[in-house]
Amino acid sequence: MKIDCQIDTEKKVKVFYVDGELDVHHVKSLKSEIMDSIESTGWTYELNMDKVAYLDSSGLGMLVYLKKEITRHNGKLRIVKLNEPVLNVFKLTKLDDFFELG
Amino acid sequence: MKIDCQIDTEKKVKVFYVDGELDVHHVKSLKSEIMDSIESTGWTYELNMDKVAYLDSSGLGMLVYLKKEITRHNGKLRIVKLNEPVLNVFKLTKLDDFFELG
Amino acid sequence: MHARIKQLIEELPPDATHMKMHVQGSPETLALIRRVIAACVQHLDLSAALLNDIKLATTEACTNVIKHAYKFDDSMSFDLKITTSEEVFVVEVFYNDPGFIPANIPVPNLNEIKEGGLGVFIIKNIMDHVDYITDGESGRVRLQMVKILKLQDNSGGQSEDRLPD
Amino acid sequence: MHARIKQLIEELPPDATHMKMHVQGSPETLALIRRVIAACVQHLDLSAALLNDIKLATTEACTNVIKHAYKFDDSMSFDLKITTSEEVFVVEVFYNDPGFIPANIPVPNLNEIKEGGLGVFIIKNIMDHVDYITDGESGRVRLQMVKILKLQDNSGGQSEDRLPD
Ligand SMILES: Nc1ncnc2c1ncn2[C@@H]1O[C@H](COP(=O)(O)OP(=O)(O)O)[C@@H](O)[C@H]1O
Ligand SMILES: Nc1ncnc2c1ncn2[C@@H]1O[C@H](COP(=O)(O)OP(=O)(O)O)[C@@H](O)[C@H]1O
Repeated sequence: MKIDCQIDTEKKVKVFYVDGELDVHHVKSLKSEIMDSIESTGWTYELNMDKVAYLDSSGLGMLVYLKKEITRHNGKLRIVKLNEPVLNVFKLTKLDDFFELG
Repeated sequence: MKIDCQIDTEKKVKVFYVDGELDVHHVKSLKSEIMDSIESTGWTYELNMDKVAYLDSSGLGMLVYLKKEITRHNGKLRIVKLNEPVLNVFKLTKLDDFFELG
Repeated sequence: MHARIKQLIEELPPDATHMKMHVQGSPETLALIRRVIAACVQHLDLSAALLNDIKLATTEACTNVIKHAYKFDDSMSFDLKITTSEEVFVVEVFYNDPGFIPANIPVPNLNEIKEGGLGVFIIKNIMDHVDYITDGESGRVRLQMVKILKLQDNSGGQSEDRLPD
Repeated sequence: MHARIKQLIEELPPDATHMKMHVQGSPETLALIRRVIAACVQHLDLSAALLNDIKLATTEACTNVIKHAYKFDDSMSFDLKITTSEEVFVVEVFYNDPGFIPANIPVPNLNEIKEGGLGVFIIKNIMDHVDYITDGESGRVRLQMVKILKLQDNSGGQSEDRLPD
């Protein structure tokens, strides 16, 4: 799991470039990385999933948790560049509507 | 195992493009393909190994057999475009001198 | 079990691939298991979607063993048996879980967004047959999952059709 | 066994990969075994040469089981156990061969070009430790092969050094 972060303080956007397979083994590092960077209010958190070839229910559970936490801090979570197989897991579980996917 | 053959009747050269892994399972098809095409005399048989990523003692044994048969028919066997790991097997068994490698 | 699936499993062709794995019950093992699955089916040239589906269902099943049955105690281990032909992919997970009652696995309500409870739902959606066989005495569980790779009647091409229920 | 190798095997780190395979004794299985080996060591980022070496030695060993011990009877099966850490790759082949006497395996004369007889020579040249353990009573054979992947003392980089004899 490799996570790079780009911060735009003017626009209040943090972009996380995630590289790895999001199973139960790897969700923890992504979760804590983002949790540690949540600002008090009004930021947008973008997860770039271009390099994520695998995601399962452990990954989805972590994303649901993050979205709730971010919303609690008046922030927004955006998930972009989903690969086909990863997008399919969102669709299968009907979570494609819950998340803002791009 | 995929084998394509190009024949140059003027120069009396047959080039075999081998694609696959040369273990005991696959040597038979290559062996019979070449044996079936051996001409009575004076031809050169070139094995292009560019697409062979794996070769072991079963492959070497088959090549030794072919070289002996071809020589018996006054022909020549040339083995070209060997990949590093495949070339290493020839070196390890000191067969790099026995064969004409290119 | 659907009669067609039963037949596919019982009449495996002689060139079917059989393999058993004995692995440590630790989350690190999951990526290894996915790579081994890919190794087992590589020669079948499955579509990326189908390959991902069988990796996904198998990972969900093994995650549950590690998480629920073994509570992340990685001194525990479990077995995986993979059997595959061009027509069918069968994966079985063998593990210990004395108290486990498969009928008690809750069915998620997808309108209620929660952080968990989707693993078994995903497995059942992907696989054509899912069966937990428990042995009360030994506490041994055998989870059998079957995915049809290609319906034999379909002439050419990779089929991802589902069996009619 | 070299003391260093013994130590590496006995003191495997907790994140070592353990897996057992049960496969059919047929030539088709060999490519599968190579892919599974690659799957087991992928996270170690071995050099192409080193990866090929362990595939090669393992294939030679399994070819001998299929060819000599089982005489191409693919109703027979054998077991493979792969254990690997960053430092060491251990592969063991378990099979039946009641009459087998390891000491009788001939050493090839490389100056005399023949069509066979190089398999065990290749195995012994590649692996850092090779041992056939036979059980006369059951006819069970265990072939243990060990390859050092990285000498712990070497600081950076992938080492392909051989142990001093
Ligand atoms: N192998 C198992 N052993 C014991 N309990 C299990 C097992 N698999 C599933 N369960 C039970 O079923 C529930 C639902 O499992 P699942 O759908 O995978 O979601 P989650 O793991 O996120 O809870 C689990 O919370 C657990 O109580
Ligand atoms: N697993 C085995 N069981 C029985 N005999 C074996 C086994 N491995 C090797 N041998 C014997 O050792 C000889 C040399 O084996 P090897 O070096 O692999 O060359 P080849 O298989 O080409 O003969 C074989 O011919 C066979 O007699």
